[in-house]
Amino acid sequence: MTHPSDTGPAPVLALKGISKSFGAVRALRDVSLELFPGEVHALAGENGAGKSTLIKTLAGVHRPDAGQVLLDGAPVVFHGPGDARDAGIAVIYQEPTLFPDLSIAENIFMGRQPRRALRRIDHRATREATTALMNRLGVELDPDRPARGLSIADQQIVEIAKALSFDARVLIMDEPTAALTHSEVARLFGVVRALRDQGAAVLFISHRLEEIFEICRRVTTLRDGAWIASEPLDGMTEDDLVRRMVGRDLAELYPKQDVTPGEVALSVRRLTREGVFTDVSFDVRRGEIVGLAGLVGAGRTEVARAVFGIDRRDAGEVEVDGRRLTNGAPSTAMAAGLALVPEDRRAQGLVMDLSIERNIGLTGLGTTVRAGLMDRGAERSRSLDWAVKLRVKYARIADTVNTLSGGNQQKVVLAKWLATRPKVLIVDEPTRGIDVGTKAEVHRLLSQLAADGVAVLMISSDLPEVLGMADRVLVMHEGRLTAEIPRTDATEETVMAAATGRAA
Amino acid sequence: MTVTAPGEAPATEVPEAGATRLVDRVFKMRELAILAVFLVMIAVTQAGNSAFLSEQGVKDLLLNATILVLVATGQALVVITRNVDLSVGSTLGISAFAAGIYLQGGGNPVVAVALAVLLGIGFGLLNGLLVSLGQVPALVVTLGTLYIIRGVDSIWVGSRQITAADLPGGFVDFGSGGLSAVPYLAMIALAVLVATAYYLRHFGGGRELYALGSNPEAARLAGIPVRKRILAAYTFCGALAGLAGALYLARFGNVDSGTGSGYELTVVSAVVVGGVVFTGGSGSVYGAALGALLLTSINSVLPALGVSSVWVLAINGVLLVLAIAVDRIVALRVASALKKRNARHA
Amino acid sequence: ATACGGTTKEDVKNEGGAAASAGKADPDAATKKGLTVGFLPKQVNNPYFTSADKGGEKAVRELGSTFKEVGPTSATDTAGQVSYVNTLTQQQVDAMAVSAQDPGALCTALKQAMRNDIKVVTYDSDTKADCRNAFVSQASAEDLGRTEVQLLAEQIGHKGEIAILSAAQTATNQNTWIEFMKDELKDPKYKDMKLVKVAYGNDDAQQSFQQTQGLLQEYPNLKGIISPTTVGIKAAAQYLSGSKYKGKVKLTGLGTPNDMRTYVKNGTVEAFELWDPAKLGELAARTAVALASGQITGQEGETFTAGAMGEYTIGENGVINLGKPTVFNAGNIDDFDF
Amino acid sequence: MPDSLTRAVRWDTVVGALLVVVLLLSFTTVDGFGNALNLSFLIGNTLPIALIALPMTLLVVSGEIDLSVASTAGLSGAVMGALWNQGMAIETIIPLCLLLGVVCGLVNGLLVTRLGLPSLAVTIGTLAAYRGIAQIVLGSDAVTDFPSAYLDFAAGRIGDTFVPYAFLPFLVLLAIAVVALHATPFGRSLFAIGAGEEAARFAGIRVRRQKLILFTVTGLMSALTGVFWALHYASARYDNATGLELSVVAAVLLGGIDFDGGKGTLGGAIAGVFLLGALQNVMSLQDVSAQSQIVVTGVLLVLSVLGPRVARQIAAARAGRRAATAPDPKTPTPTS
Ligand SMILES: Nc1ncnc2c1ncn2[C@@H]1O[C@H](COP(=O)(O)OP(=O)(O)OP(=O)(O)O)[C@@H](O)[C@H]1O
Ligand SMILES: Nc1ncnc2c1ncn2[C@@H]1O[C@H](COP(=O)(O)OP(=O)(O)OP(=O)(O)O)[C@@H](O)[C@H]1O
Ligand SMILES: [Mg+2]
Ligand SMILES: [Mg+2]
Repeated sequence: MTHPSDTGPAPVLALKGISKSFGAVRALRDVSLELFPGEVHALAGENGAGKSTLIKTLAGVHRPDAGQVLLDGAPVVFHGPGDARDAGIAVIYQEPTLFPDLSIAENIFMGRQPRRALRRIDHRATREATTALMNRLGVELDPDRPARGLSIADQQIVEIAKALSFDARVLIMDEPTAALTHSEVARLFGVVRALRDQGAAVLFISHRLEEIFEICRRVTTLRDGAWIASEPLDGMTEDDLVRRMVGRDLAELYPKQDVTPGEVALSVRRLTREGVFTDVSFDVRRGEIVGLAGLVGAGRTEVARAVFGIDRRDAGEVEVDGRRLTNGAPSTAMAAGLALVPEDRRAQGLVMDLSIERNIGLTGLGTTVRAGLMDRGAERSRSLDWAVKLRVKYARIADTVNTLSGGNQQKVVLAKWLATRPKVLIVDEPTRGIDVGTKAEVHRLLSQLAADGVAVLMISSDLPEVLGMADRVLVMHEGRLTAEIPRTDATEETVMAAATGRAA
Repeated sequence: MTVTAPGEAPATEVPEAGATRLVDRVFKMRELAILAVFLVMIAVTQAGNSAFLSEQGVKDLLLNATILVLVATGQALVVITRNVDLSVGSTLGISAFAAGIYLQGGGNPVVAVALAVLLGIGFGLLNGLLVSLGQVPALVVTLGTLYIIRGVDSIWVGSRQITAADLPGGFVDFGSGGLSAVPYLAMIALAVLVATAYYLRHFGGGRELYALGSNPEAARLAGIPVRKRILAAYTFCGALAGLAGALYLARFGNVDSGTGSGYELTVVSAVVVGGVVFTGGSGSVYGAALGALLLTSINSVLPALGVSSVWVLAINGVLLVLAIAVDRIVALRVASALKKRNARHA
Repeated sequence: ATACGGTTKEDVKNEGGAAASAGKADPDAATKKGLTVGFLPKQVNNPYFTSADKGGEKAVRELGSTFKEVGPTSATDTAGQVSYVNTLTQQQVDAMAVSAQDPGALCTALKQAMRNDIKVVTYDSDTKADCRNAFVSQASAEDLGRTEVQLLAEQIGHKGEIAILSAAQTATNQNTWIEFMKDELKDPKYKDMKLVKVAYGNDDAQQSFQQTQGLLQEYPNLKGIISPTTVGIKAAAQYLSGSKYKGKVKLTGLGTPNDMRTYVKNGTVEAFELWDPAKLGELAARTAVALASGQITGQEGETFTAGAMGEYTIGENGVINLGKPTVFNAGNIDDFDF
Repeated sequence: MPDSLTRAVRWDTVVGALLVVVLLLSFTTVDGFGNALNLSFLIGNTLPIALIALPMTLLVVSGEIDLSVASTAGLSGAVMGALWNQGMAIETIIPLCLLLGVVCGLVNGLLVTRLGLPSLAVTIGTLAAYRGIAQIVLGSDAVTDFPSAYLDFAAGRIGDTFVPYAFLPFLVLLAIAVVALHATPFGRSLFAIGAGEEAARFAGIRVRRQKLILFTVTGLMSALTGVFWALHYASARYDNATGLELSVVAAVLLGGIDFDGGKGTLGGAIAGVFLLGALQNVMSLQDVSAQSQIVVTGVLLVLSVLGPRVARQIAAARAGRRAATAPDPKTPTPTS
């Protein structure tokens, strides 16, 4: 590997020849990595490449099967996350790890609350420190609000605040931006730069390459758990990086096929849900991909939930192919040909303890039956069929999905719903936490589906994705539809303007 | 959550203050709901029978609640960590007998109580070790130890029994005595209760119990010594069950191999009525204690009102369901309140 | 005739129960040795039954046979008791002495046992008559019921409100006694006494405790309580002795001297009564052996000698009476230890 | 870890094996066990637990629990006795009792699904309530004079075989339950609900409806058990079957049903039920005191959860060692 002698100081934290297996899966094979103070280091790789496993090893969550962790050049063994934390390593894990019943303030300071006399907790100080952190991130979250019910994005923010509160020497972030919109990402990067300039070492994981290029100095690439390269980013192009990750050249990221929209497949009229969104009306036609953009918390997910029938709507109508859907009944929505790929894959998309086969099978309970009994053969082939179609990376179709990497889990969710061959497909953050390669596949899939006459409603906080894929862009702001912009005049500016409620 | 446009100063203070008050109010209400039910019940009874709140009457109310309050407090701690201890009844029984046997041999009451507590701690540790180290479902394990301890108890006790005659007079008098209407036993229970509540609210260890009940995986990642905490919770629960055993002996002056059997359901009911949820992470020991007070009082109220004992059980059950329902409706109100605030923020 | 085509209580009335025991009794038959007699109390670990079964064991030994005791750990585990009857049947004991938790529940199993010519004696509480060969009664229900009322009446000077603290509502013997108490109270000499309530403590210390409290709160000028159950009287005494009612509210009923000694001495209780459980057990054992030896069959009028206890005659429905209960008070209580 | 291993260490199979071993040993070594009469006793006395264990297993798999089953049984028994005393015909009484069970189940189900209350809490409440109502209905009576035709059916056995009459209907019910849980979409959805309720809802599974059905069926079966109990023991009392819920729970747990929901098989549960039944029978025959029997039950329960865990760790360790030498799994290997 190119040893960066130019970076001057010795690495704060280094991995040497790390290997880690889970049962039959070899997540990491002889991986090495060096983190230097005052630099932001990117960790790139496809879904399942081993990024999260690597950082979990750094954080003392996993014990490596082989290899060693060096802190300031001296080998250390972390017996648990506590050890790593005490060594000054702060970690933002890929999946938010909050205590739903505790207040945001407690979530952030759990285990190290400011103390008063007799080691009693100083609640006031805790609250104030939290407010300070929130201001630093430029967000407004009530420190006393319990974490339960926070949107994915809000949860991610709390995680970031938690990591910052350590003033750690090493800050590790596993896809912190996956759930965030541009402006929030900008804020985050501001803070990260400040930390870097104070001499902290930062390890940054993201599937949004532009982010990597924006903030990182060097990048380490993994492929199938093996170390590929560690090198400076300047002089590299996105394509170079992608080639490193995927090992081949990448097809176009937004392969949008032009189609002439057919008749209306999904029609939403004056949909309203007290206190969350109001008077939302729109149509989606066959073959059309409609983007639904907006700031986090705009209510997009809530709209999707209400349309699909997860939440009861207080007012309004939803029609699929002219069939009016009963209020609050997902089963009838499915029967009508509606499918929803939800935002939170762990809680809503997948039953984490069930196998890949069974998870995909769940949406087919009505179809893979013979004489009222399950037709196991049909169930399995249906699941295998789609798992392969979407190139899910797994050891056995009978493995539980919680052994899959984030991105592969997302693919299983997609498989599960595409298997129902829907007429109307609503996808909420379909590519959140998915690597470029897969992203391109998902996009290809979506536009393929559209081409085949499926009506697609795509909720996404990833603006380029919306602009790249959507025929029309709907924009929500504080629970209202504020704009409908045709593909031709949809730009970052127009959309953001409508999303922040400034113009439009 | 919103993104404050650059330049605009984040107006955090206003909503925070408001929110704080709201949340606090609402969460206090969870206990308030039970307290209300309790007070109404007492009032009605007093109206129907003026003798009810006589000095003797009040004393009896408190005495009856004491033992259940203690055990429920311990149980609450365990339930908060998303576990449960079904073996408390057996533990209470066996430690009561141990203390009794010791006193029968002319032992010193203080030592006897200590003995009971130690025995409780022992069994608490056993449960704690099985659950935290063995990492096996608490329900099964403690149901197992419920049987084991009960069995060992009845083999050891056989047909022997401790009667008031075997106990030093001072011990028995202590069991029924008190300062005017406030029994000594109740004071002990209250002290334990307040101390526990304070610890849970104001000490790191206490908060960590809530944390790991709320999300065990996250607790591990936050570097909380999960096993240690769970072990501590069970030990404490066992200790209180042991203490309760000693007090039972003082109170009823009578212990045999059946003492405390079937108690687990009562305790769990008290905790549930008290608004401590079984999915862990929420609820308070005050709630549990109120639940205990409510349950035991029902058993005094109905006879005092002359309700035929045939009805007691049914009314008990219905009240139990009602109490939970009320609590639930309050909880729902909390949720909707939060959602509304959410929307305001958005 | 079946009502609306179904089987009703009426139809069943005519289905007579099969006579318990046939065969001819031979009073002079030799007492068999080497028999196995199984005792099945309502509940093992229960002090009362333990002393009863001890008495039984002593007798069985004397008669040169083998004694064994089995039983459930809970006094309400009828199913458990049934399966113990089955177990004894399987083990081919020669006779069993059973204290039935339920008059009906054990019938099928007991008949099954008798069909495998095992002699069945019930003691302390009976089953339906056709489900056993003989019932050894601790004292005629009548004696008990009436004497307890008399005891209390003397203590409260034949006037004032009284209450009864019983065990489980379903306890057969309790209920028969209570019937006789009510009947006794009809006598004009009790005209100033009023039975205000029957409370049930389910033979559970804590419940009996709270029931007593309830009684006293509900009837502030209650003068006396009768508790015809050892658990109940003990709990009531414990509550009274720790409350302001000590000595003011009289308490009597059925209790064991060892349980009650303190309360008699500290003046909470003047007098109470009980038969000697050991004797009850002994008589049950001797009856069982007599049956197994063919000296009796359980028919009314048959007589047999129960060792030192003297001669007993079988009354109607195969009931054998132990005799009058003993009254315990400060004077004599120290002469007893059970 | 590989399927072979997972299957090898599945606890329900272990329990099944254990049951067989116990039976074989008892046949050969315990006299009085093997004969038809005793076996019929064994089965007869275990049937009530087994009957309730059927719906309870489904309920637990879907992540809920019903502790009021014993009280429901007691209530239906009490009502049966009361109506019988009224002189109503048994043929009308029994359906009424079953209907009552359905109502009891519905009440539990509605409280849980509509108000979203935790089933543990609700059913502890109704446990007291139903038993209390039973006490009000029948008071201190003990009704014993049911028609002998029915008593014989409930207590008797087929000729001199070890098979009680009541065992045959049970087998039918068992078959139905097994199919329902393991071979129908309904059963599949229960596992999904138990393991991830929200995800199940997002997959269009009608969670509340399924749960309501389960609670209702549980009520029905409990009532049936109550009727059977009253006839089997020829005694209808308000306190019939008291404490049965713990025995059921214990047996089901022993059978390897995970109370967090989403795991377990009916085979395991029923094996657990009869394992406990057989052990108690044998121990009684061997003059093991009731107290010691309690201890044994407890130890078994603890082992039932420690056992599989230890096995799993061993398995994982082995798999780990194998992986070290295994070729790295490239993208899909859809053959397993
Ligand atoms: N707990 C686990 N048990 C079994 N296998 C696991 C476990 N955690 C991860 N794996 C496997 O290890 C490999 C690497 O997973 P990891 O989460 O590190 O990938 P990743 O690079 O973080 O992917 P993504 O970008 O989607 O988050 C994957 O094949 C995954 O299936
Ligand atoms: N599962 C949930 N429970 C409670 N409140 C939620 C939940 N999800 C989101 N919210 C809140 O409801 C409001 C709308 O959130 P929602 O997720 O619909 O917005 P969104 O535009 O979809 O944002 P995101 O990009 O996170 O999906 C926000 O205030 C959010 O905090
Ligand atoms: Mg990852
Ligand atoms: Mg969303």
